[in-house]
Amino acid sequence: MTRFLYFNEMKDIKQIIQDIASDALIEEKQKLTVTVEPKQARPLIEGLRNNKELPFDYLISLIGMDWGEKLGVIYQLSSSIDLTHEVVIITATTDRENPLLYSVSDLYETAHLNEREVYALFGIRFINNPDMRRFLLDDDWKGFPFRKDYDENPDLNPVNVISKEIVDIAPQIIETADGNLVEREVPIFGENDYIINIGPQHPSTHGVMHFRTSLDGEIVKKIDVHSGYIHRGIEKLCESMTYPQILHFTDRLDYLSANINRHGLCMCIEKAGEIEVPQRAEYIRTIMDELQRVSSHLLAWACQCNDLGATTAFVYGMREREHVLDIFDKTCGGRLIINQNVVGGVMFDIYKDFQKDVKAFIPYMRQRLVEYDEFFSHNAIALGRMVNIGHLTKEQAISYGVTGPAGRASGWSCDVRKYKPYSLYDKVEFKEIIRTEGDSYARYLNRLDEIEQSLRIIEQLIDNIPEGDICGKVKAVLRLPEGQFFQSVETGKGEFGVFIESHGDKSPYRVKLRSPSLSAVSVMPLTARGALLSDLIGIAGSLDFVIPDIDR
Amino acid sequence: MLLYSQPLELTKLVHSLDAFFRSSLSPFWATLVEGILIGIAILAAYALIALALIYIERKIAAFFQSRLGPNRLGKYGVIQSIADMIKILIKEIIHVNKIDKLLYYLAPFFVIVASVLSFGAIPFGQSLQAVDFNIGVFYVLAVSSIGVIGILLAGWSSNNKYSMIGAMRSGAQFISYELSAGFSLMTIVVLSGTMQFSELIEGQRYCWNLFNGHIPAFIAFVIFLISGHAETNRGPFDLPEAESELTAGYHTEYSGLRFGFFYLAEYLNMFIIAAIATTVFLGGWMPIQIKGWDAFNQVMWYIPSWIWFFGKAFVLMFLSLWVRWSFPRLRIDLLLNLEWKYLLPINLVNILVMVIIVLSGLTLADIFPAVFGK
Amino acid sequence: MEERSIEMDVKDVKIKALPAEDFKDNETLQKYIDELKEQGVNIIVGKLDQLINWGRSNSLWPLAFATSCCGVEFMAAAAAHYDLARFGMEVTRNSPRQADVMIVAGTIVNKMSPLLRRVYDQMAEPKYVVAMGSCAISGGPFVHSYNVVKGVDKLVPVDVYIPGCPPRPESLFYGLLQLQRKVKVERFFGNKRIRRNYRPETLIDPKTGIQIDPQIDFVKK
Amino acid sequence: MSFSKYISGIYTGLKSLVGGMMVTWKQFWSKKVTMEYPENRKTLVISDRWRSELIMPHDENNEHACTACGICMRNCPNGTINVISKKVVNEEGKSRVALDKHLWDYGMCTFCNICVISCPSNAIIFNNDFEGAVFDREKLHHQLNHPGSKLREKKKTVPAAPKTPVAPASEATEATRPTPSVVTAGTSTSPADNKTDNAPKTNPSGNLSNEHTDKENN
Repeated sequence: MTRFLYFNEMKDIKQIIQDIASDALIEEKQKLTVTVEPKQARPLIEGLRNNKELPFDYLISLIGMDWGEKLGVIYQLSSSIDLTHEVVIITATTDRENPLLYSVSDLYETAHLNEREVYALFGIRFINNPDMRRFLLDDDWKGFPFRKDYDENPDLNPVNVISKEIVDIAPQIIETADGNLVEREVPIFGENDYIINIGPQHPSTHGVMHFRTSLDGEIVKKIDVHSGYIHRGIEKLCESMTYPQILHFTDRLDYLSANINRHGLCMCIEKAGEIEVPQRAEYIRTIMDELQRVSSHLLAWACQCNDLGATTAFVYGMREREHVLDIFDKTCGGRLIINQNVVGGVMFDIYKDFQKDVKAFIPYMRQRLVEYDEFFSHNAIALGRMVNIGHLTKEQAISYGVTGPAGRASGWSCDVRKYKPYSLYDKVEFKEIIRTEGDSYARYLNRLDEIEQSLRIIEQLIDNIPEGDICGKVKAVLRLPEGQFFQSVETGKGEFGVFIESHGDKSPYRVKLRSPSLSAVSVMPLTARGALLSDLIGIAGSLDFVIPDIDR
Repeated sequence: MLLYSQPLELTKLVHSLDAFFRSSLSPFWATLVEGILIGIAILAAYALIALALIYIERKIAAFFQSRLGPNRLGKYGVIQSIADMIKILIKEIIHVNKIDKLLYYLAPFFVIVASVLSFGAIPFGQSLQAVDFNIGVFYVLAVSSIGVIGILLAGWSSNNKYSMIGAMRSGAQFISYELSAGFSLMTIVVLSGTMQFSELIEGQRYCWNLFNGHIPAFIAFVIFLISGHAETNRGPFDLPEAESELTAGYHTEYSGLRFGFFYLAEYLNMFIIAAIATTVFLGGWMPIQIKGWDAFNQVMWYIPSWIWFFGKAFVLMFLSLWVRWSFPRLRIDLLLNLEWKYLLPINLVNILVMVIIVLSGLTLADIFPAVFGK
Repeated sequence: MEERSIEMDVKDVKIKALPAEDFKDNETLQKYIDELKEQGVNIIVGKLDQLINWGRSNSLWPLAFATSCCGVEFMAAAAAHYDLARFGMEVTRNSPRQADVMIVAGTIVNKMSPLLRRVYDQMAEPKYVVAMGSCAISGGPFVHSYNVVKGVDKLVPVDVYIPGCPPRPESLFYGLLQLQRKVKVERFFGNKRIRRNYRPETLIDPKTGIQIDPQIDFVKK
Repeated sequence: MSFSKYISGIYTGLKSLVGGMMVTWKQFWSKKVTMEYPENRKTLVISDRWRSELIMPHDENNEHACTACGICMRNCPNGTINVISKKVVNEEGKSRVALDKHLWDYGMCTFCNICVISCPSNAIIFNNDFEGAVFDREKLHHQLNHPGSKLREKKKTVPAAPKTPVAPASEATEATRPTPSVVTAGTSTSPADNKTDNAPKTNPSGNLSNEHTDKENN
């Protein structure tokens, strides 16, 4: 396995970091953490990015921070070759009036939208980012809500029913060759572009995405992604709640992988608080996660077919999904949002016939997968709509941070369950499905194959659930020690990351949730360029993003 | 009033009505009154068939999707579409600003008039045909193509980008497939040597055109079904109103009754295509007849001709629904590929083959005149 | 006895397979009936009204304004196990012009609120709004957020509230049956509609500071 | 494009399409999976654990188990629960805190179950009555304690599990098995600390199984 080849790599990385930024503060925390001055941050990241032996070319997340007197950014970097290696780079500026940092959007494409998001929420602008509009909020939003001194008075930003004109002008701050900063504005679309708004209220954007699309006939020339139509400020809300209370938010991010998200957050808290989880709970969690993955992939399959116009396939997918939901319903009293994981274990024990129901579901689902193949996977029209459409290369997938079935369809081995196994994933056998075509069809097939792998995992676990408690001992008032904690899980859409910064209180100081869907949306302009309008919808379906996960 | 050999046939009734009017009124008034009566009858049949079709489609779609479909209004939900009709009749008709008013209001009428015109020429049964043109096939093809003008106008005048794209797609699609539909019908015209519906049906008494022309006729039949399906803008060819792409396509901005017109016309066009296919390929309202088996033939005639007609048309419509609810939507380039690279060349070769077959006397009726001859 | 109401009581508002007594919130419905009864109506018009209401209530074509989790439950309700089609409601219209009932399923945030209102304005009368799930009713889990509208009834009038987070498809059906009952007590002639829940305190024009009349059609203006 | 490729393209395409049509054909004749609500209302089985409406079970004497400690209120993530307590004077002349109103907003609840598992006296529980739609927003504000109800005295034998109209007792206990992560918020402001003699001590470990509660009460 490649991951063992880089065993001694970490030492070299420290050397590299010291070579570039000599006065950087390097700490061995949960991750290798480097604190640098803003000026050195970008050269350092560039150095790590271009490191030959182990390039840190995958930006897991870009986290805006407000430490009171300082505003800053945390970069969580990893290597696409081996996801187990991570470096966390922290940088901050004291200028609260006009905070400026250097953009890394030319190194990592995924940074583009993330930096815009940081600007909207923290007011930090990034030099050399080609498009410094606010991402999640309107441009006339007063204040920066994630700052600790934000004024939440609703009169400042009132609810409003008058539609606003969309301004297609992107401000930029560019550093000229002689080191001066120049602010300028560039139009996003040409003057005579035929622009249609796909979304926010559109049947096929899987929620409330808004693609401003300029068309040439039916050919997509350019897509401008607008988001934030369901930005609820979950991360901000978390900061005023206790740890058990924030759990229920994760269910409502990517509601199709609700349980897996929640598992990630619980694990992050458990690792930080050194809370032991009983084996029985781990088994229930893993089985539930895999069932959730099956249901998520089924819905993705159903919706992708529906986007291509096959309503019947949609109904079939939903029909099979209903069997999973039934099991959830009986176990946890919820269908979509099941509130199963809690800190220290799970909330509900399995019911009497749980094993029986799950075992009945597995062969049923296998049978259906064969039927799906017959019905849709080989259909001549469907092939015409998917093969060689929406091409995404491996390099692009890494740069945009597209993980999950979509990333693996581009040949990038990025399954968190394999690289950073959690729960019982190191004990079960399953195959990481990798395809190299990188088109819609590869993504489509990957999902169906992953359903099969999930069934395999469930089969291995279902008969071996040990007896015992379902929840470990947790203190009455849960306080996490000071520090920064990271945890990643593999949801149906890709790598979902949780970051918690704790200052030792009952509530977190900052929570950041890395959304796999955000990356999937950010490749839309790339993959759909030059495609037809119908393909735009089909590609969106194949990338399978969930908007509330993006907007948070 | 009733014909004993064909108790449920409406021929006698129609003839006696005609005789009654002609005897009691002057020729001018008789024609006028009859015209009005036929008009009413056609419109009523139009509405009834459309309502029935809407219900049938919803039910069949549900069954293909392992659902039940409407089942709460009446037994098995049969009066569901009546509720829908009442609703649509009283729904507000929104007047949209910044539209091309005249064209916007005209567009639904184009669509509905086109479908009523072709509907009127269809022979539903023995003596149940309003006008029997000697160029019936040609007439139906001609008037049904007016519909696309309505769709184009609707898309253009709505001042909505989605509508516009839908209308343009529709134009490209309709004009392409009109060719195939026309050519495949011409194949049969070559075979039967007439364009008049009544003669076409009479010619198929002992052998349907589908069998009479064997291979080329069968190919023409399949092509006609595909292109007819495409002309009606129904899945997998529903690009002009592709729900997942264009919200509602060319009729996005229409509400209430005006939308109802589009909705009705869509279903009726499906029926019209099935009806033409029935008449041209499957012997129309003619019951199954076997040469020499007089008793059997007599029994077949007990089933009224209009039931034969609707029965055959229903089978074709079921086929169309089956296709619709099985396949994903085509993309515009795939759609045009299918037409221009596959259907049209095949069609051209096919028509040539048919000419050769007819000229060299290789039709079934020519080969086995004892069984299939006229 | 010419001037009397046809529907004298909640019990006369019939829904197939679910007796009126088993419905919740009969009191509010009775209140609506009483309100309309005061206005009186001719018996023939009343009969015609009943027919029209029968048609309207059984042909509620939904527009799914689905923003998040509840939207998925709406999809589940339309799929095979629950089948919205049984109520004649599977004809989901994506164009607001053709829809009868807007099902607001999910959180509505500040950025979305003008669009929600716009879609509502684009719908043709008679139109109804169903608030599905906690978020649409009150802001739900995100009620303390800086960006969340605390209930869609601040933006558009709401006819039926379906609680749940998200409500299961049966709950949705129950809510739609409630809506059918509401439609059935209305009168088409004379446009005697039920006064609807509406909390307009947030409807303030940001430019002028004047409260906006919810009846104003923004499109026409 | 070679001619043979052209023909084989047509053939494989048609074959795949027919294959797809056969799948729908099979479905057309197979049994439908639709459950017919509301026709099946009498036979409809909703999972016992389904969380729909928060209720406070009352016994035949119109007594409940809520001590108005307010833990549910503080644990609720979005302020759905509002516990209003009042001071009452018992026959011995001691004043103590009792429940006045337990208000819960059906239209705001996230059904995260934290209130139920954190309740030290098992006073509230979710039932599975999913039919909740109403016309009036006000109707979703529920008061959980019945009018005139009072706290169940500790001398009485407490039923092993709160009886709910829908869930059998054994199921209900199973559904609320140990779930410790929820904070029982033992801050001094808690009314539960006011030495009320029959309020069970808040259990820091959160082990709220019923045997445990009974033992403490006795």
